[in-house]
Amino acid sequence: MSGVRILLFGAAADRAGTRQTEVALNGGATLAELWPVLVDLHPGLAPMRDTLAFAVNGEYARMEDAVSPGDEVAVLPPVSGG
Amino acid sequence: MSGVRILLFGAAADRAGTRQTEVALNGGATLAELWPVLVDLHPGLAPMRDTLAFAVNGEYARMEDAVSPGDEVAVLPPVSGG
Amino acid sequence: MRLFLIVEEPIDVGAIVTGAFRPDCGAVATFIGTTRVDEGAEVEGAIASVEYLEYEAYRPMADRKLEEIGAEIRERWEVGHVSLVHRLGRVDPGEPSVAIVVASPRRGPAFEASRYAIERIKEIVPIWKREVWSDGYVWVGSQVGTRSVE
Amino acid sequence: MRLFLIVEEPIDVGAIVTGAFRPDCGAVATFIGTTRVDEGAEVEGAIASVEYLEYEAYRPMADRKLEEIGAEIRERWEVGHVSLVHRLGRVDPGEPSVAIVVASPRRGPAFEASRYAIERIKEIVPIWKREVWSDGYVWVGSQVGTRSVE
Repeated sequence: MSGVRILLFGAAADRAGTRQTEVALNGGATLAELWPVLVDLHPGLAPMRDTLAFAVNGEYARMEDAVSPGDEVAVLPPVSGG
Repeated sequence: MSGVRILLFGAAADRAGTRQTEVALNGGATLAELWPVLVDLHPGLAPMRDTLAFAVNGEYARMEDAVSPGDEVAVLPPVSGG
Repeated sequence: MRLFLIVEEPIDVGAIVTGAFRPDCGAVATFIGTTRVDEGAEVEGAIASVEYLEYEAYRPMADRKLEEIGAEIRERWEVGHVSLVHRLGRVDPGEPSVAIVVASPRRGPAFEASRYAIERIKEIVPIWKREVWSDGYVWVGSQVGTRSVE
Repeated sequence: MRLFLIVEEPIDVGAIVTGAFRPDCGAVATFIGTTRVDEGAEVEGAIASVEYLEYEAYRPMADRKLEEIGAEIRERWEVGHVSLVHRLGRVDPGEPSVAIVVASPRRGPAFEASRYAIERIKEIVPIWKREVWSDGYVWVGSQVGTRSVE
């Protein structure tokens, strides 16, 4: 399995037009490297960049953190629970 | 009716040995003037003086406030609701 | 449902809290005071501890003071609902003696008003509690009672 | 009863609050967030208003974050009980979307911890709400949606 599963929530799902997608990765990459690949697939996400947070395998991650094939990446707009 | 009805609560009722008593008044008096009359009747109250508050007819009153025959005076130890 | 209330029976906390929900308010803050029992201390070879609290009030002054606190809150904060309920008589460990519920459009005022309410109740409402121990009782705040060790 | 919980059905507020009563705690502070609907504004001759809120979550991360907040509270304050419950799906006006209940020996920590809990939930728990209006919806915090007037 060489893909990374991408989950999208809230406004990010709306902008992408999907709640789940997959990005192919050859070996490892950082979240920063993953982002342009994701935007190529779903250009509607581009303007949201500065507002988004990311999680890798269910925990908040920074842009320099590594993503490997088989990981689950979540695209998180500003949370608004409560 | 020339008496003032005195209600006692909490520790003050314990110290006085009663929850209700009556003090005779000839005309008006202040709470400050009423107090020694009450202590004569119920000497156990004397040591509580500095901790007590008073109400006349259901509202907090100061020692210089007037009490008239027919009034209801309440002797209130430090409140401890909640 | 009356909003400012002194009761002799157990407080129905669920009903008081859900009674505060309103479409024009987004925040409901509540405070509930319950009888707390600390671990007993050993005195002269025996463990003494509080068995329950017993409350009494000067009524109807106490009822009016609860209403006054409600009015003070409505003057100071934007609130849609305020309810203050105090129980009298015996209140066993873990049972509520007082319930405060405030609904406001926003959470800041709801928190502030509920805190204010309990401080004011402890300050101005003519209600007294005594701790009833296995060996006697003590009036809280007056340290007057029947326990020999006090 | 589980203490940190994400639910799809209405929150049983009474059960959550009374479930916090303990003989070693004298103070129970709660915060309940409910759907608030402001008066509709007139836009192009029609009155538009929020009809309900709709919540979604990234699970199980959201469940874990609720538990983390509970652990943070137990580190910072002396508490006997903490419960955090968040609802998902459609939440109508006046209905609770989140319930926070903290019991502590004393009231100061109970108030502080309940306030902390709602601020942290709004900060770190991956839950999102959209306002559903008569003419579309808007994601709160992202201002992205389907309403033509936004």
